[in-house]
Amino acid sequence: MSSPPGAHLPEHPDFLWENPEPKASYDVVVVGGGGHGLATAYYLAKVHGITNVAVLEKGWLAGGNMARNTTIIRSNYLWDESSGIYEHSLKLWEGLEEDLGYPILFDQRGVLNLAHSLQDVRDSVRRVNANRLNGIDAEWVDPAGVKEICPIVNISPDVRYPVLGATYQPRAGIAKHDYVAWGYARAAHAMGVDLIQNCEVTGLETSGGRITAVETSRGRIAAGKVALCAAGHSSVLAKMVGLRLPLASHPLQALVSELLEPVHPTVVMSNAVHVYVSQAHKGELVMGAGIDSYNGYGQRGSFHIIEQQMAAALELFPIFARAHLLRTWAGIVDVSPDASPIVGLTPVGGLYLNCGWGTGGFKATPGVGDCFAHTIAHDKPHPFNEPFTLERFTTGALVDEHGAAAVAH
Amino acid sequence: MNFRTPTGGAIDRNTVLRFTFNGQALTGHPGDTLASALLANGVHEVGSSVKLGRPRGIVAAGSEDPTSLVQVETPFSEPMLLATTVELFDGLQARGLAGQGRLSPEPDPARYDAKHEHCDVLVVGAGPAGLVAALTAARSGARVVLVDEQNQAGGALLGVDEYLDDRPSAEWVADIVAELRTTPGVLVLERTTAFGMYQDGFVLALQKRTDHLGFAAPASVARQRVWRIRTKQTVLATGAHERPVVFADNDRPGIMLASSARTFLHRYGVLPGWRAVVFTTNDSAYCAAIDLAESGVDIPLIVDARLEAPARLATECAARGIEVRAGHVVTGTEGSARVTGVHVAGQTVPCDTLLVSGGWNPVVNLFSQARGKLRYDSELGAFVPGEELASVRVAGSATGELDLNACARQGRDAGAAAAVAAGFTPGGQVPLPVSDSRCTQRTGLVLWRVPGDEDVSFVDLQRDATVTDVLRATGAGLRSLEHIKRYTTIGTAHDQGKTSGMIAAGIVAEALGVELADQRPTTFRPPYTSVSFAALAGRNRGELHDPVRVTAIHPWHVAHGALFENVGQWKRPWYYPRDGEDLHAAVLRECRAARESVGMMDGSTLGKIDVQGGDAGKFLDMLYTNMMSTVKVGRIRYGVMCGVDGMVIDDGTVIRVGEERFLVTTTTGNAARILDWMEEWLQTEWPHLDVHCTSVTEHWATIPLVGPKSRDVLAAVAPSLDVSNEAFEFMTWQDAVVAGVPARVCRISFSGELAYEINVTAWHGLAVWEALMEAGSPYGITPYGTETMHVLRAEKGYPIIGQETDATVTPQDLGMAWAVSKKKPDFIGKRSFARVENLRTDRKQLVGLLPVDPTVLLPEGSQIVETDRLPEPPVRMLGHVTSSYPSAALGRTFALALVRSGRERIGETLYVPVEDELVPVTVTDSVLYDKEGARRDG
Amino acid sequence: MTVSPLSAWTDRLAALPVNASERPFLSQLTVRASDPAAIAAMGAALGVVFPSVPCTFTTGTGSFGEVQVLWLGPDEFLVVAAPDLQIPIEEALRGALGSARGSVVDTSAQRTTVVLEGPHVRDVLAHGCSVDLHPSAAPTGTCVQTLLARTGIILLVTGADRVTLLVRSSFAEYLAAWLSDACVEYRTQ
Amino acid sequence: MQLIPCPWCGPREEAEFHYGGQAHVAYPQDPSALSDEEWAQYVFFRENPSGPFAERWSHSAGCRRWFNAVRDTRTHDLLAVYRTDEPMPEVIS
Repeated sequence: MSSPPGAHLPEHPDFLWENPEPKASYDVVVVGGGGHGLATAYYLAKVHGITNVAVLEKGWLAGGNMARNTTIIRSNYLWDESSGIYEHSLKLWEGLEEDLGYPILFDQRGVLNLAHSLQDVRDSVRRVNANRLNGIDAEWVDPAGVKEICPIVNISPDVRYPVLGATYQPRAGIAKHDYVAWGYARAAHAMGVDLIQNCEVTGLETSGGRITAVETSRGRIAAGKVALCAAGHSSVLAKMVGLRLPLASHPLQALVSELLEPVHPTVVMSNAVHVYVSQAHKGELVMGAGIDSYNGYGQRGSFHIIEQQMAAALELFPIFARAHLLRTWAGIVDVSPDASPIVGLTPVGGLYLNCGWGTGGFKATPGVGDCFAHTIAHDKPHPFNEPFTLERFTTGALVDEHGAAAVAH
Repeated sequence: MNFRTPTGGAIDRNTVLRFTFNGQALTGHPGDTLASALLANGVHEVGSSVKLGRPRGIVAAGSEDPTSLVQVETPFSEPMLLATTVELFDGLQARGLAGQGRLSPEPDPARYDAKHEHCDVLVVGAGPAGLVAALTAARSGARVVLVDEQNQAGGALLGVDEYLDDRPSAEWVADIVAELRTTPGVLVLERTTAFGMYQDGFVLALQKRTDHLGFAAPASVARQRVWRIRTKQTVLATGAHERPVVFADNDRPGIMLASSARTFLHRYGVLPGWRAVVFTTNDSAYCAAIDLAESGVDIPLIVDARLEAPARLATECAARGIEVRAGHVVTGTEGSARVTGVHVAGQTVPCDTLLVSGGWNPVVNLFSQARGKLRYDSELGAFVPGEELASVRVAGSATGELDLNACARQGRDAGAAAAVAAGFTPGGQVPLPVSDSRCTQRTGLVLWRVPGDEDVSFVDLQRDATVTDVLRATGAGLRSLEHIKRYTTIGTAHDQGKTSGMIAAGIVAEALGVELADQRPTTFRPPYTSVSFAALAGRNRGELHDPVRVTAIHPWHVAHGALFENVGQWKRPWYYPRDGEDLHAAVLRECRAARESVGMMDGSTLGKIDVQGGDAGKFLDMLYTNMMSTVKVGRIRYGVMCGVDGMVIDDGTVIRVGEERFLVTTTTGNAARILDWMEEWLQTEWPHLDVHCTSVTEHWATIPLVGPKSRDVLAAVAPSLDVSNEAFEFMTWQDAVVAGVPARVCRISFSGELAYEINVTAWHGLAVWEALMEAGSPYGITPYGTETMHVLRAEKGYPIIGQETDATVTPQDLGMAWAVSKKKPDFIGKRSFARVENLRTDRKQLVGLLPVDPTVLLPEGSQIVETDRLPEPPVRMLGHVTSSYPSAALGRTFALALVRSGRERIGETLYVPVEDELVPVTVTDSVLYDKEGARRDG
Repeated sequence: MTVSPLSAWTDRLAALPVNASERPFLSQLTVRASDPAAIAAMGAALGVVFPSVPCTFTTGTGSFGEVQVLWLGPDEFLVVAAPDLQIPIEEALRGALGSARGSVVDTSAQRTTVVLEGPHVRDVLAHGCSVDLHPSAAPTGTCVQTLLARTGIILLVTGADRVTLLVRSSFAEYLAAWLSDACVEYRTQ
Repeated sequence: MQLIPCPWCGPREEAEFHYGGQAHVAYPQDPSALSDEEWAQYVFFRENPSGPFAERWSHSAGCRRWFNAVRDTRTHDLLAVYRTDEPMPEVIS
C-alpha cells in the first residue's frame, strides 16, 4: 500500500534553538513565548536591529493558544481598522515561508463564511463590499457557489438553518502552527534573541513611572523595555503594575478527528451555528467550538459546547457523521468588549501591551509581531495598531467586530 | 492455514460467521473480534503505515492497539476502527488502511442518542478490582454504575485461563456480575467506554449498542449512546496496558505484545503463529510463553533482558523445552509482511511470531483528566496516580499494583471508601479471590529501547516515528516532551500514544540525561478512545436540531402557501406568493394592499412582558431612553432601550394597562434577552424597586390589521367597539370583543397607515385571524409577511433593530433624539452619550437614499462612497445601505442607509459601488412616505 | 373556536409508550409575592397551601375545584386550575394579595400541559433531562424547571410513574417531536 | 461541565445557567458625576483574576434568580455560592 496524500509533512530542521540561561539584563524583554511574542522578537531583531532581547515563556515555547488554535488565516474583517491590520498580516503570511526559511505550510485554500439568515446575508454583503473597497479579496457566493467551492456542504433548503450564501476570501487559508512558531523562534534565535522557557514572570519592577525589570521564577531580569504578549494571562501581568484591562479570559475549545482522505478543500465558518472547520494537511478535521461563557484559566471547557457544535457541524456536513473525535483541548482567550485587540503603549513608560485578540490571535501573528515591534522600537504605535488603544474604551471609539468575529477565528 | 485451537476460548464454535477482509472471504465465530478472526486465518498484515508504507499488523488485543486500523464497510462504511475492537458479525466487510480512513458520502441511517444517569459510585472497569469495588459499593445500598469497554466483564481475566478460588475465573466474574445485576440501583454497562472525566463528577461514556449485531441491528435502537453520568464518587479500575520495547525493525506484523497473544489464545482460541520467540523485561511474558507452548506453539527462546531469569519460571520453561536466555536482548528482526526471524546475540532465530513485553503502563488517562497529579514510579517505569483526590479513587493495576489479590483488595477498599464518602454504610464484605497464577507480576527491568538502527526503531508505529526522530528532536534543542511530541508526531495518532507515550518519554529522558521523575508527562486529553461525531450529536439533528418555534396561527400560514423566514428560532411568514409570484411581485402586491385597502400579519412573535408594581414607571424610565412614567392609563408610547454603552439594543411599545401595570413589547429576536435584562437590573441592582416582570409572549396572539380599510374590518368583527378616530385615538388601547373573543386592541402603526393591533389569547388566535380574513374579504384583505412589513416601515423611515443597528448605533444616530429624554436625571446608556466619540458631528446617521435611476435596486449591505470614481484602495467609505426595496407607494426604489454626517448631506449625491459600477444616489430624509403623517388616522 | 398548541398531535401522543396526552386550556396564573401573609391569604382564597419548599408543588381543593400551585422561584408561583377559571382566580388572587408587593398575571395560554404515564416515563425523559428523576431524588410532589433537550420545561412528578410537563406554547411541537423520537426504542418493549 | 449549586434549586448542570461576570460592581450612584475614565471603568473594565473570583450567575433555565458565586478560575471549582444580598464569604482556595 502506498502512503496516503498529506502523509509527508516537511521535516523540521535539525537545529531549532538553544536553551540559554537568562542574562542579567536585556534591552527588551518580551513576556510570553507564544506566536505573538516570538514574532515580536523576530521583527525587533530583523526590522529594528534590536537583538538584545529575551522572550520569557513560563512553560514551553508556543504551548499556549499557539498550540491550541484552529490555524485559520483571513483578513476579511468589517471595519477599516481591523481589515488594515489583518490584511497587513495576510500579506506578511504570503511571504513568510521565504522570510523565515521554514516550511510553514501556509495554504491559501480560501475561507467561506456562511450566511444562514436574511440578516446574515445583509451583514455578509456589507462586509464583502467593505473588504473590496479596502483592497481585500472578497466575494459573495450563492448556495450553488458554496457547493462548488466546498462540495460537502449541505445546501439543501430543507435544513433547520439553510445556507443562504457565503462570503469567500480566496487568499485566506491555514498554516501549521508549530511550524510557524518554531520558524519565528529559530529565526529570532539566530539573530541573537534569547528564548528562555520555564521562566514565569512573577513581578514587574518600575521606577519613576518606568519599567525597569521583570522578576521571574529564574531571578530578576533588568529590562529597558517590556512587551506583554501573554494572551489569556495579560490581565494578571498588567495587574502587577496596577493596570486594569478590559479583558475577560475564557476557555475556548477545539478538537480534531483522526486522519481522513481529503473531503474538505477549503475552510468553512458559520457564526450562526457556531462551526468552523478545515481539513488539515495530513487529513484530520480541525474544528473550533464557541467560547465557554465563564472566565477560566483552566485550559478546559465544558463538554456540552462540543456536543452542540457536533450537532451543528453534522447539519452542515452530514458526511462527517462517522468521523471520530480524537482529541479535544482548550485555550485561554482574552476577550475585549469590542472583540478587537489592544495593542500599544501603557501609562507605564517602556511597558507595551498586546492583548485582547480573543479568537483572532493566530491569523494576526505576523502582522501584530511587525506592528508591535515597531511600537516598541519607536515608543509610538504603528499606524495599523494606532486605533487599538486602551483609551478607546474611554472615548467610545470602539472597533466593534462582534458581528464579524463573535465566535469566529 | 487455521490458527484456531481445537478447544477453548469464549467463542461459539458451532456457528460460523462469514466476512471479507481486503476482498478475501474468511470465516470466524461469534465471540471473535475482527482481529482474532484474522489471526485465526493466519492474517497478520492488516494495513500499512501512514508515512513509510511499511506493513502493519496487530500489536495488542484491545483498544490500546496502535496499528490494526481498518475501514469497516458494512452495514455502513466507517473509517479508522481498530480490528481489535470490532466484534465480528456475519457479513462484515472490512479493509486495511494506510493510516487514513474514508468518509462515506451516503447519509448515515443509524440512530444515536444520549442518556443522563446519576449515581453515588461510578466504577470504571470491570476487571477484578472494578468488580469487587462495584459489588462492595452496591452492597452498601449506593446507586452504582459499572462501565466497561469490553463486551463482557472480567478485564484482564478474560485473557488468562487462571483459576480464582479453585474455579475458573469466569465463574467468579459471573457470580459477581449476577449479584450486581440483581441488586436494585445498580447499572452494569458493557461495551461502554468512559472517555471523558470532567468537573464535579461528570463522566461521559460511549456505549456501542448495536455494532456487534451487524446487519441484524434493529433500526429502532440507537446504535451508540453517550451516557452523561453525574456521580458523587468514582473508582477508576482502568487496568494497565502492556508496553513494548523498541528495537530495530520492531514494526513487522507478527510482533505482538506477549499478554495480547495470551488473550488471543484464551479468549478467542487463536494462536498468533507456530513458532514464537519471546522478548521480555519482566515475568509476565513467561506465562504467555508457557500457555502458548502448552497449546502447541513452538517457543524456541525466551530472551530476558534481565541479568537473571526468574528461577521458578525458568525451571517451568526448561520442563517444556523452552530455552531462556537472560541478559540478552532482541537487536533486530527479519521479514517483510511478517516477521520471519529475530536477531539475538548476533544470531538469527527463525520464527513467525515475536512476543514482546516491556512492562506495564497503568491507565491513568481518566485520573489525569480529573486533574489528578501523576508520579513517576521508577521501578515500574511508568507514571502512576500521585495523589488522592476527594471524589476519585484508583484501584487495581491502574495504580501500578499488578498482583491480582492486591488489586482486588484495592478494589474493595476503594469501593467501600467511595460508598462511605457518598453517605452509605458498607454492607457485607466481598471476599477477595485467591489466584493460582504462576506469575508474580512485578519485578521488571525498565528498558525503553535496544540500541540498533535508529532509523527503523519505531517508537510510534502508527506515525512511523523512530528513535532517530526523537534524537533529532532533542538534538534540535527541544527539551519539553510536548515539543518532542510535536516534532516527531509521537502520540498524536488515533491511539494517542497509549503504548508509545511512556517509551518516548523514557528515550527522551535518556537522551537528555534527565530523570523521568522530573519530567512532566504530556497531557491526557479527552476522549480516551475516539468517539464518532454522530454519537456526540445524538438526536439533536434534523428537525430536532434546534426547536422550531411557531405561533398559534402558523397552520394557516402553511396552508396558504407562505414562505418562511427564520427569525431566531421562530418561523415567520416571509411573504405569501400567489400564482408563481416572486418575492418582489408578492411584496409589491402585499404593500399595495396595506397602503390602499387592508392587510394583516401575524405579529405574535413580538416579545411581550407584563410589568407590574408601584415602581414600574420608575423602572421603565431607567430602561428606556424616553419617559414612560408619564404615559397615561389607556395610552401607548414607543420607546428605545440602550445598553450601558449607549448603543440601541431594542425598541417597542409600552402600553399603560393600569396605574401600576404596563405591557411592554420587544422585538421578536430580543424577547428573552430583554426579559433577562430587566430581571438582571431588578435582582442585582434595584431589588428595592416594587416591580415584577412576567413574560406573556406566547399567551397572546397578536395581529396587526393595517390600511385605510382596517377600521371597517375591525368594525365588522367588533360591533360593540367604537372605532371612530375620536373614540379610539392613535396610540391608545381598548379592551373589546373581537370576533366574539375578549381582545386588547391597540391603535399603533408600524407602517404609517391607519392600523390596529389585535391581541387575543393564543388559543383564539387562529379563529380571530380567520374571522378577520372573512370580514376583510370585501376589501381584498391581504395577509402579508415580514418582507412587506419591512418595506412599509422603511418607507416611513422606521428602523429595524438589528438591521439598521449593529451595536454601534445610538438613538441620536437613528434620528431619534426626540425619544431621548432630556428631563430624566439618568437612564441606562445616558452617561455614554457624553463620551468624546458620541459628541462627534460626523457620526453615521440614518438617512434615505434615492437612486438617481429610480429602477435601480441597491443591494442591501452596499457601501457608500463620496466620489464618482474609485481611487486605489483603501477607499474611504461613508457608510452602508441597511435596507433597500422597490416601493409600490413611491413608484420607485429606495433605501435606508447609515451615512457619515448623513443628515448634513441631505440633498447631496453620493455613490454606491455595485459590482463594477458606481450608482449615483441622492441623500434624503429617512422618512420617504407621508411625511406629514396624514394617513395615520385613515 | 379554540385551538391548543398540540391539538394536531393528540393521536400521535396517545400512541407513545409514555401515553402522552395534552391537557389544554388549563387556567394558569403567574404569581409573584414574597410577603408570607399575602401568600397565605392567596392560598386560603384558593383552598391550597402555597409551596414553601423550593422545587415542589402543592395541591388543594377549594371554590375553584382542585388547584395546583407550583414553586417557580423564591417569590414566584404558578397557579394551575381547570379551564375557564383564570378570570375569577385572578380576581381572587388580587384580592388576597391586597396592597402587598407582588403581581398576578394570567398566563394561561403561555404554556400547554402534557401528561406522561407508564413505566418508561423516567427513562424517556432521562434522554434529554439532566435532573435526577430517580424516586429518591424526585419524589411525587417534585416540581423542577429545567431543560428537556433544547426546550425549557416545568416538570411535575405527580405519581410513581406519572409526570406532567408544562412547556411554552411555541415549543410544544418541538417537545412532541422530541418525545416521539425518544420513545422509539421503547415502543417494542 | 460544571455542576452549579443554585441557592434555591440545588445542584444543576451548567447548561441551565447564564454567566454574568464579576459580582459586586454596583451601578454608579450618579453616572453624570463621573469622568469619562471613571464611566469607562464601570462599563468595560472588570477584574479578571487567575484564582478565586466573585462572579454572578443566573439560573436562567430554572428559577431565573441571579446569585453570586466564588469560583476558582484556575480549576473552575465553585468555592461558595451566596445570594445577591449577602456579602462575599471567606473562601479557602
